[in-house]
Amino acid sequence: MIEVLFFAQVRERLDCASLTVALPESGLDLDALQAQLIAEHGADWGDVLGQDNIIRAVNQTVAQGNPALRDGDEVAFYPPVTGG
Amino acid sequence: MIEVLFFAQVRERLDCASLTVALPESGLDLDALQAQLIAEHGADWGDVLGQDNIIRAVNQTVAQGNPALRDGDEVAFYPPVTGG
Amino acid sequence: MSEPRLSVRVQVEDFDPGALQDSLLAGAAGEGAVATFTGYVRRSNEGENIASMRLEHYPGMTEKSIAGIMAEAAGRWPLLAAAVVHRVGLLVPGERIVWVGVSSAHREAAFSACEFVMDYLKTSAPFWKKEVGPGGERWVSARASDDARAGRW
Amino acid sequence: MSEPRLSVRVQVEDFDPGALQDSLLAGAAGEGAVATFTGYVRRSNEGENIASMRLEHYPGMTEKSIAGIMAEAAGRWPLLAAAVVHRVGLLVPGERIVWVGVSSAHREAAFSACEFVMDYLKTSAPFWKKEVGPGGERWVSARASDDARAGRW
Repeated sequence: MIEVLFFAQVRERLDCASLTVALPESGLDLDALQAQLIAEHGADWGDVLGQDNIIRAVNQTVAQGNPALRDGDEVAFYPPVTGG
Repeated sequence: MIEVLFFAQVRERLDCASLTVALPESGLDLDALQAQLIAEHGADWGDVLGQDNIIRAVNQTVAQGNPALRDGDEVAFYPPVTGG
Repeated sequence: MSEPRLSVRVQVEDFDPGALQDSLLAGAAGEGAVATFTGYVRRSNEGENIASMRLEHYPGMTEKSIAGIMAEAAGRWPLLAAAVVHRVGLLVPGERIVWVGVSSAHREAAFSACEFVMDYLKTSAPFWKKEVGPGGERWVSARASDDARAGRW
Repeated sequence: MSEPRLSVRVQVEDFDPGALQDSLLAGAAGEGAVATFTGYVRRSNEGENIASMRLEHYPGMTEKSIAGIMAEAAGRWPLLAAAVVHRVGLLVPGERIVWVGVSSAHREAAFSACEFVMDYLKTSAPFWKKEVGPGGERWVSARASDDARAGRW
């Protein structure tokens, strides 16, 4: 299983804080996971997850490129940060 | 009268913290005051007050160039500062 | 030189900058320089009054990413200790929100590392601010100028 | 914007950084950012242990020149308040010697002004340190690197 988390505007617009995705036998990379979430949930999810400035983290580190995912990975989608 | 102050190494090497100098009718500028102090006190004072890095202040502001002095002025000679 | 002592705390509670500075020095009393930064909730933003603010974060990643930022700072500058405290939850204008303290034998290192950590807290640590004002709630927009500042390091 | 509140104190007594930060904000509670710097007496200098240190200054000019430095900072950056406390007299290693605090709505301004004031305290304010160590007393030499830092502003 892969744990998927959403934060801030992304969480609010999707009305979802977290969900789990089964890892298929054929494997899954980050782009494929994102496409699968949009395919399953529709155009609204496409609008939110498809934004240019969305940030993707795998195992609490910002993802570079399109890494392959492994069982037990934690993936997060969130908007630009505004702390400090 | 002009009040002349010495600080830190300058004060220790001259063994003098302050003295007063009468302002002559003909006037006095900062270079002339410095030359007069050396002339009156000898070569030791020349060694100390003649150092390249000595700082001269008039009325508690670092002097630029060779200002004319006025009655009641406060003049100070001191080494490079080391606070903070 | 021994490893610098690094600490990260994310908490709902307020904090005391003076006590934090004392803790920063604990065990290795003052040596040279301490630079600190304290951030406060603004009273207005883009002309609109702020009634309160809610801070959300990504538990786990927050602490991990800040620890990473501090370790990077410790690799760039000779630090003795560094600490970050960042609040989350509901905050009202004027309240303290973040504290960064850095101790070093050299003041340039203390200043630079403190500013470096703050720049990255603004641009990389997973915190999000939502302002609650007379006109309703709105998420604070990321400032391009913050990214530009972080990019200069 | 109203004039920033500026304050200078030269004193023999120790000071409390937390209380000073509170005073800096008094009357205009937290808004944006506070950057502070605290300097401590070093435990060694150029390899020699320091038993204690005596700080001399030029009463009157000290306060005047620091006030001038702060006014210059307030002209360069949008400050809400700034304060300097500098100790004189006999100090032992690890003791606090100087504190600079700057409050601004903008963190860049707070950091820059705080560092600017510290650089000028090191290079222009009439203080002199005399170290008292096992090998006797010696005046601390001015560091060329401090002048170079002050010159960059």
